[in-house]
Amino acid sequence: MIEVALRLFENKYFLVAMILFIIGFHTLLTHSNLIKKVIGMNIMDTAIFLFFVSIGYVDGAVAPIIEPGVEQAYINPLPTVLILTGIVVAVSVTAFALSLIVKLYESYGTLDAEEIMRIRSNEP
Amino acid sequence: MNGGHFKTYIGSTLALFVFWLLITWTFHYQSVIGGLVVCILVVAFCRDIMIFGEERPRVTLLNFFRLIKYIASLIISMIEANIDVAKIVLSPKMPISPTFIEFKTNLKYDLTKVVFANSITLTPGTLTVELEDDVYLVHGLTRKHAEGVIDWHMALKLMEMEEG
Amino acid sequence: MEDLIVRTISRTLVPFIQVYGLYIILHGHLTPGGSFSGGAVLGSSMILFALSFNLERGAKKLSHDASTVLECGGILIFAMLGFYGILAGTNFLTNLKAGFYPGVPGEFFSAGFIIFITVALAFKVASTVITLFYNLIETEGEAHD
Amino acid sequence: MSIVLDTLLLSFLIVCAVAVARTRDLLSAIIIYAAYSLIMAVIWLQLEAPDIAITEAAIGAGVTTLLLIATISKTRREE
Amino acid sequence: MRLVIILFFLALIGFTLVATVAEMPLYGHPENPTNNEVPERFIEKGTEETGVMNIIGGILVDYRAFDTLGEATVLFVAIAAALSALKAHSH
Repeated sequence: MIEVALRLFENKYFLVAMILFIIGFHTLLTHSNLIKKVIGMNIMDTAIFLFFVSIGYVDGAVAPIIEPGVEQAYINPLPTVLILTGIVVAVSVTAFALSLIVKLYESYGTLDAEEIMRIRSNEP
Repeated sequence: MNGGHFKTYIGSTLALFVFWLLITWTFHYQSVIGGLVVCILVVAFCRDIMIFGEERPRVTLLNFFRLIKYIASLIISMIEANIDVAKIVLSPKMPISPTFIEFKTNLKYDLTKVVFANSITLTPGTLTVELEDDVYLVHGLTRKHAEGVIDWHMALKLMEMEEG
Repeated sequence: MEDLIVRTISRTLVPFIQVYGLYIILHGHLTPGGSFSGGAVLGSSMILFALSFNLERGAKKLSHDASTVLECGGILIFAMLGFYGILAGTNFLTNLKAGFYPGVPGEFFSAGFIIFITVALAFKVASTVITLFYNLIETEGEAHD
Repeated sequence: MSIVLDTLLLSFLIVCAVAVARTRDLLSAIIIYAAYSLIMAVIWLQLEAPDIAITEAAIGAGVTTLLLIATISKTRREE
Repeated sequence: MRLVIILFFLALIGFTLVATVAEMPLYGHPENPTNNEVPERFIEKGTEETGVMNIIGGILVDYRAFDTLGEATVLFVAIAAALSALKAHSH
């Protein structure tokens, strides 16, 4: 048990990424407010980004900006590149979701997902 | 586009170029050429929002020294006000008496008005809430703080700079 | 928001923010940064300008037509530079082997087409940010009905 | 020293994420989310990824917050 | 009732994820399976093949330029979708 706890503390970045994923997922599932759902989705996004980038980290290494004539270890650049595109895709998804929310508010007058479902079920 | 505006454009380009040199920290000829092109493009894009001659004091060497003196005395009064506010906050009775106060200054230009308002905000204990034409609305932590702002010696220094 | 303090401070700051954004873009091959971050900084400077004056003034500064041109032109330049590789007898989007100017690594003008693509993509990202913000905040009742 | 700083930043992250979920006022939730993004930018620097740090500070804390605030200015503030 | 089911499944997912973390390779260890020959090659040959000092910029715009082109397309599609949703007629 103590071994597992020590291992978890050693891998604390991975652990925190998983906890943030669960928190974001919980926000996304249980809150009925649409903007809260979008924020929860963003938290899930950043949790996955954190997981990816911390996989690429190497102890005692520096960022991959080459200095000529200096011998040193560099971190793994591939996760950084993948996440850089991921952040921009995340913000475009957020923008699209927000524009849909604005239109939903215009036609139903509420931000509550369950209320929108109720209004829709009463419609013929 | 008259002569005074042209001087403003040249001065803004120089200020932006000094900023470019500070962040690149190199004198390589390619970087210097690129920086000049970037600064001229930015000034051309922002040409209608520059701070022109009728809104600021004239830029002279004397005013530059006065600005340095102003910043030095601002830092000194910030330290004094910090100690003062720390005493008030740490004392068990908390002798605060929040006060709003309105007053006028004789500052002419927009830029000096804004510099004075920001100096009031930077010193702990007082806070500029609103600046409408000439009238400052200041919130003070105690009555003494709020009344001390009215005849603050910093405004005199700014008026000296305005006269050139 | 018509506040004298906010307006004067943002008039002073916007040129510096734009120079910093262009520095991040143009040094994408030397220092941290690049198209996405620099484009976001440029777009944010325009949003600050529009917020501290008013939206109409900002729309006059960078009109919708201009941002459409930036939007489509950025991605078009990207694809055209890719097709130059095919023209030179190599693959799509080939850099140094297709004959772009290599320069000395570490200098300002180096690394072939990377600097062109970075600038094109950065202006695309900047105009995306500005357009999304404008369309979310614009007042109702003028576009339709 | 680094371990202490890392643990502190990570616990701030979790506290901010929980606070976003618990806050009733949407504007407060958005401001807390901006603080979360800024802490995330510092963590990217700790992980030696300065490119992502700049991008996160500009996009995550700047643009996403602006878009969310623009949305609640068009809709409503209470949950 | 729905809340209980949600919480149960969240606890299940959380337990699985945390158990995965306990079995992951050590954080920051240089011998990890991710640090194989691929990043080594990028770091060794990156400067001479693309002429950049910032390897991340080189990978983003040169080695994986096609990926970045697709990503620019995603931005384009996102803005087109957002505009068409916002400017649509109400009826």
